[in-house]
Amino acid sequence: MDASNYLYISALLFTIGAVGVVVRRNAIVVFMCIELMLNAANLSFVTFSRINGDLNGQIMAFFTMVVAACEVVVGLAIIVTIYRSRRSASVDDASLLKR
Amino acid sequence: MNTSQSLVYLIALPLAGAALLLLGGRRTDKWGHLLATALSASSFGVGLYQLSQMLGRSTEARPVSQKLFEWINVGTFNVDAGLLLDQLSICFVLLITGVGTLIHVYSISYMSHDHDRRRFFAFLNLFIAAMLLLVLGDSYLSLYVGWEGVGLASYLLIGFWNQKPAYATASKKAFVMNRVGDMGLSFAIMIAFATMGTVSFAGVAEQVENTSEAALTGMGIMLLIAAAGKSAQFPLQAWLGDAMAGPTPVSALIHAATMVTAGVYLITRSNFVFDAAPTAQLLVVIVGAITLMFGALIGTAKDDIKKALAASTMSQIGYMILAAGLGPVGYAFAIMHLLTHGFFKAGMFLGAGSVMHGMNDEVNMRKYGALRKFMPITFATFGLGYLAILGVPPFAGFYSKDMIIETAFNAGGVKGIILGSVTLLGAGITAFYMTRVMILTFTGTKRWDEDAHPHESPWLMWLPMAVLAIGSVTSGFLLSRGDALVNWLHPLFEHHEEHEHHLLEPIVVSGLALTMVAIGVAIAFVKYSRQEVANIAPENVSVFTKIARQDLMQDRFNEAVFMRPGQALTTTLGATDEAVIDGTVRGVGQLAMSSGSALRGLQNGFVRSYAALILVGAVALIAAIWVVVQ
Amino acid sequence: MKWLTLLMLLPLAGAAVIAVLPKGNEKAAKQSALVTTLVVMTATIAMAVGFQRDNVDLQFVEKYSWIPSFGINYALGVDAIALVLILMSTILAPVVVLAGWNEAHGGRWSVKTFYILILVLETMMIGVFAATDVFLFYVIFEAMLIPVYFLIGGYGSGERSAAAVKFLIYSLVGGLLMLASIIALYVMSGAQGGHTFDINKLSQLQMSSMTQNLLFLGFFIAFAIKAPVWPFHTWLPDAAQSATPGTSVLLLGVLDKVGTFGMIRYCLTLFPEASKTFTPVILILAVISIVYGAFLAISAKDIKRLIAYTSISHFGFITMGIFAMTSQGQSGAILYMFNHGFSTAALFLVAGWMISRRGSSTIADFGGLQRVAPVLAWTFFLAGLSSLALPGLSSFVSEFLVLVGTFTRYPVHAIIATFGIVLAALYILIPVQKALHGPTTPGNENLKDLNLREKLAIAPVIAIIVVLGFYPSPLLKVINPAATHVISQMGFTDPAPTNGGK
Amino acid sequence: MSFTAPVLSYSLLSPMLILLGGALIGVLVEAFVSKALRPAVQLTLTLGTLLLAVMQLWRIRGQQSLTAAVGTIVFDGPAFLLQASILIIAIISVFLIADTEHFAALPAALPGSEEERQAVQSGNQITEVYPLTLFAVAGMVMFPVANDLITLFVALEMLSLPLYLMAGLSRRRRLASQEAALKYFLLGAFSSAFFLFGAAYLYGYSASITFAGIREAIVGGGGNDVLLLIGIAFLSIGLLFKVGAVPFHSWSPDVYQGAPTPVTAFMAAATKIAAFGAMLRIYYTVFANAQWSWTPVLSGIAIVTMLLGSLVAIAQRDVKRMLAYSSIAHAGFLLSGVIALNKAGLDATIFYLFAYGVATVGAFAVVTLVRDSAGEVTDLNRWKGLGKRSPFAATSFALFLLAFAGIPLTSGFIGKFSIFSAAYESGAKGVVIAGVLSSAIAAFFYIRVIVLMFFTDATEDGTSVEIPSILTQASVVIAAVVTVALGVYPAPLLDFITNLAIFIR
Repeated sequence: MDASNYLYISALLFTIGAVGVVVRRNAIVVFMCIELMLNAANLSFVTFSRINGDLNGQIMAFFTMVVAACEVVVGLAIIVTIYRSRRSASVDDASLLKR
Repeated sequence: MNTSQSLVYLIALPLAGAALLLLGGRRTDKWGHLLATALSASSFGVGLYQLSQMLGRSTEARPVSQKLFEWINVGTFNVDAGLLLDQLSICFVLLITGVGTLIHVYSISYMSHDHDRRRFFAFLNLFIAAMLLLVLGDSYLSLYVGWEGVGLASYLLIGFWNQKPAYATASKKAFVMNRVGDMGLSFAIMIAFATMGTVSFAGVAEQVENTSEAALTGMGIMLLIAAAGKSAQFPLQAWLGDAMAGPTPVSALIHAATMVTAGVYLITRSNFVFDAAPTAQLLVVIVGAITLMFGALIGTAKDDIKKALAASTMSQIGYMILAAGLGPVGYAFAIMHLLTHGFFKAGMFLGAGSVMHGMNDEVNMRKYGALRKFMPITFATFGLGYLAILGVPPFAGFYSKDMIIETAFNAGGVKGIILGSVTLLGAGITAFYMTRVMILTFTGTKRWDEDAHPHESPWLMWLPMAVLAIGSVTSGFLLSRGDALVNWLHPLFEHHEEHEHHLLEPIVVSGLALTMVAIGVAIAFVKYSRQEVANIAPENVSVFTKIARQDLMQDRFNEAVFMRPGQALTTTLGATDEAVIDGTVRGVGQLAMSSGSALRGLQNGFVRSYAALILVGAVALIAAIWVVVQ
Repeated sequence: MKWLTLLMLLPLAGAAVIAVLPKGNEKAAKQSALVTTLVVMTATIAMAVGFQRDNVDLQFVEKYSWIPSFGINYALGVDAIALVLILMSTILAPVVVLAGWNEAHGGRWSVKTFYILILVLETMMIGVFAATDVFLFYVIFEAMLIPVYFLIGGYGSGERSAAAVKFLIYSLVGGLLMLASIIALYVMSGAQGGHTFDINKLSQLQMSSMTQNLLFLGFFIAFAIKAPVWPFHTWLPDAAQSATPGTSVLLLGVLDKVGTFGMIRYCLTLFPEASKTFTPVILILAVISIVYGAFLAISAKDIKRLIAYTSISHFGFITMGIFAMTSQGQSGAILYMFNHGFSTAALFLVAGWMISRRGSSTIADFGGLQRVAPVLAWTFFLAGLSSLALPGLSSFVSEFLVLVGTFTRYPVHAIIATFGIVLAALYILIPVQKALHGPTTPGNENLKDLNLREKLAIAPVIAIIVVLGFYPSPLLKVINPAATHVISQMGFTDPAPTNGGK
Repeated sequence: MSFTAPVLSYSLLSPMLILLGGALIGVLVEAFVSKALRPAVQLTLTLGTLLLAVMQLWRIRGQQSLTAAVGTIVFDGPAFLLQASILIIAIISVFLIADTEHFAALPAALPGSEEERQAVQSGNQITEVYPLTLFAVAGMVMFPVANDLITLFVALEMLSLPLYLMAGLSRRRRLASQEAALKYFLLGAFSSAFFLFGAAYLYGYSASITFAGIREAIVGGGGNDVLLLIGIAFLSIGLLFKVGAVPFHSWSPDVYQGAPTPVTAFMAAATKIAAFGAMLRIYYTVFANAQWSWTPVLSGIAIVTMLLGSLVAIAQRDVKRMLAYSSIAHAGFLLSGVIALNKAGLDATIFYLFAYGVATVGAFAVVTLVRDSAGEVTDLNRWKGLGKRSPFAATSFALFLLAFAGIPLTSGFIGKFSIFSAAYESGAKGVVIAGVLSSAIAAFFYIRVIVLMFFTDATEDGTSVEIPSILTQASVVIAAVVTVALGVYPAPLLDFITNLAIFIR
């Protein structure tokens, strides 16, 4: 089957993720959407590596996973701290800084 | 042309006096007035010396010049500070320094009680210097310096008692209206330079024939405006009446004898221009004629003795201007009347001053009366001046004025008849108002205020009056004996042999003139000697009198046409500057400010909206690239 | 001998000395400032003596590489125009210091700071006229705003900070427009044989008339704001009203000249064609400035504003003279710059003394001053006369030259401008009457007259005004060659007498 | 099959290795050294590491290599200049960070909780900020030298993640600080997703993850341009986000305000250099031949960024936000250097980055000085009359503002001039005009602050200026000196840059 379909899927996932970031309130969910976008990127990497017959894309995917993992660590740390001090994980509550 | 190194002293002496007294300050109070008088006298001496020299030389060798230094020298615009003394300017030099000195003497006593007397004398000297520069300058530009110099001196002297707001205003008015005239002079100079490439009298004189009449006419008109400004001619006459605010000696020297005649000098000096520009010349005549009547009419209604005299000055200068406008034939007579007028009018002003001196500075003639017995000398000298101005033979005015009337008639055609009759009529009216002055002041019954105890003035004051009186008796006869003055000035004005079509014989003219004078005197007698004079001006008078009292509405006119609109313009401009121009600038600032605060709203603090913005940005970016690529 | 650098270093040295003076020793600060400025003045005169007046090239040239990668040099040199202006600036400096002996008190900061600022400013005043490298010129042109800004905002009166900001913003905007033009020139020079800021090389550049016009505007607007020419003038009255008299003298007397100087040195030299294209517009602006400034001066209630407005009128004359493109107009304009420096100085200093005595700058608050403080009053009157260009005083010569020069080519403009002299009579005599004449206003009975220091300060200014009025030719002899050079560079010659078309 | 060990030229990688090493040691120190000693030890360690890195870098200046680490790292003139700038900025910033007063004693503790109070009282200061800084610096110096997409992405995250955390470490106003961290993190991650997606498409287009490969593909053409364009666009988003260009700027004001001021100073200056460094390399070498597609768009972004940054800055009441917006405006100016796409542009941008970075650190350093009992005072209204109370602080701050405004005789002017002339040379006249215009607007608010400090009388309150540590003072002085020196006599640095700044491919 045509590999480009995977590209469409990844594009779709990316869009879903992006929209999710904008529409969801819960910090965790927002973060998950971002992860979704990253993985969409990964999918396209892998697809392209398949299309181009080149392995680097897949290597890239692995790196991305590692980095994503780091991101999770940092991100959760931040979200948890703020949750503890605010008793809420809604990103809309965190709007002290504006104008 | 021969040169003389001593010309500069004419100016330098009084100028030094002015500088010394002004910088010296109170230290010089003791002797300041004496020094000033001495310097002015010595300047007169130099003048006499120059005259004797001049008489010693042959006609064409008479003019002398002196180059002082290179003044303004840019490209083709080269003006040296140079002096020129010829038959014309010598007349003025002697008049200025002579009468000037007399008035210095008079002022010593007249101003003796004023604690600023020194400054007064400093200004007098300054005036003498400036006036001499005016008549000695060898180019229009150096004349200009003197021209504004006398304006300044006149401003300072009119406003000498400027603690009185009215006086301060009068001086300002004089200066500003003079500046309008000066503007004309500068235009004339610009035209001269642009068209003939020179601004010296000699240069212009020889360029005249290569220059189009249009240009010359323009220049002539501008010169006329200048003359009108200085000599209080129509339409720039309004300042002279108010100028009487100055101390009386000032009125005598500046606003009767010398400065106000500068216009006549300018026109005669520029004879070559006017002779080549008939239109301009005609305008000169017209201005002269109008002013002649204008002044005379105002004179009939004035109760303030000085203002009456001022009006008469205006009208007499009208005569001179008119004469000067009649071309070569007229110049000499204009000058002659100028000289005689210098004597009798100055004399009468000093007389008026002496009267005021005796009457606690009262100027309203309705509060005089019967002063003949109390100040006989003043009466005598004033009387002689009176006869002179009337033109009663053999007094000075008779010769000078009749000449003008006669020339006016001989101007030819309708022009001649009109001008002749105007001058005649003027003579009649002059007779009327001068007689009025005489009667109101010296005859009739006392109408004084209680505290007035008139007395004759000290000799320092009456001596100059006497001298001037002698002048007003003899000068006319002397100047016209064997056409002395005419021949003296003759070489300056080129005469295309004038076609002597005598419209009227001289004798007839004299007859007519005397008749007019007689009528004028008679009316005056009937009006003021037969019946009692109210010591406050009656209100139930003819419209005409009312108008005449208000100087024929001249101030109303200026106010309505220039002052009010000017003030309106000024205020509006001020407002516009604040609102529109500066407003625009501030507006731009405001715009930036407000748009800044508006955009600030985007930063609403919600991370999701930021993300949305990024998302939108991403889409926009793609779109933009898409557009670019297509 | 590196004259110009020396001249620029001397004030800085003085500033350094003042900086290390012990705190609070104000007298010492003032004295060292006075000494420094006097030294600079003497040095300038010494330099001026060595100036060859018939040589139209730049003289006392210095050139060191500054930022080679941009082809920027520290290049100095003066022609007659620059020389005259530098002379004016350095003569005015000590006068200002002496006249404003107590100006620095009541400022936000110490007296020391005041004089340091003044001296730094003097360095820049010299540099801005001496710079022959466009970049260097721009740097000083902009940098000199800062000391003035602090002088106005820190030592002025009334709405001083607002005025200072207005002044700075106006100038910066103008400066940035000029910067854009300069960048364009720089880039073009790079395309045409090597990056450079050398004014002579830049004037050789080939560019389309469109570009030239745009770049010209960039420069001209900057200078028109500085000068100021209508309608870019509204900063001046505020600044002048708020600044101390001394600062105002430097502001109107010297800094604003940078505008008119720039028009000659940069607009005409770099963009001859564009200058010709815009001349009609500029002449109209100039004439408007003349009349407009005069009218606003007549209506002014505040004496400092009044002087500022008169200056707008005077700068109109200068601009008109520059663009009339006749030797009379050009020489007149240059001489006018010099004379205006001194007549404005006289007006501002005397006005300053009046204000400091009365504690108010509203004209109506004075009255009868002539009786109370005669010397003060008469000095003010004399200054006024020079401002209304009375013949026999210096400004007359320059003003008349400008008028005559303009008349030969643009009669109409000249005629309208000449009406300015009547207005001048009004805007001087009205305040003279209000302030000096009439009965003494209650409260003014015992205002002090000028003291010796003040007399000493004003005397040289008056002397220059009078002497140059009667004997301007020494100065004219220096100016004329330069002026004629400018005209011929622009490809103009004086119009010949027309004989009125006969 | 045989395995060939990769050849690494350690000398060229040494700066990065040193930094990472230092960072790791820092972690250990955090774990094992006694609380009392920690601050001192960490400070010396960090400064030592940085200095060592600088010296090492200096030794290898002028060298060039594409194969420093089997083609993933490139080292050349620009690399040296950018890394050097980053390290110098980092050192000055560490001077500020050294003032522990700014940092939460125990970030894990709840704001206002008992344990936090104890931590503060007992003076037990968690000093994790130092290793974080070193990690970030390592990422930053790697960012501009990355030579393939993997390295680029890793470097990006390596510099970002520590910064996310550091933003949350403020001792005062902790809620705001944590919020800043959250925003920065979420948006950062969001943008890096775009970045990565773009990378994927570039890979798809060129079948290569090395810059060289991508460039050849572009030069050769024939690929699917849609992939290329999407790739360029999304990659650019990631980079533009980091430099804070409109419309990807909205994080910076909030984060700048919320983060501890020393951290703000560090990221404002250093991140810009790193991100622009990477941008320069990518746009000048990789995308150069696709110029037709991106220059117009980037010009548009540059113009909007300058104008919006300057305009909004006018309306700011908080000094840190004001500086944030001014940094946005400067991002616009810097972009015009990227657009120029010529040697002059490269030199100018590098010079500008350094000059601007130093001035920025200086400015924020002054901000840390202005305090009252409750810590820093960033409300502009309370800066009134600062000139009276502390001429030192006020004057130096004024100097930095003038530099931002681009007034002659400050480094800012030289920077503006060079960068605009480069842009003009490349024909981007519109950008130059907009730049000049926004400089005028910008001048407006810089001057407003100067007026506040010098021409307005102090209101009331105990806003005092204290010099907490000699180091902070030093950083201000150094920044001031550099700013003036580069304004008066920039020739040496300019020449140095001109000679070195040549990309190798």
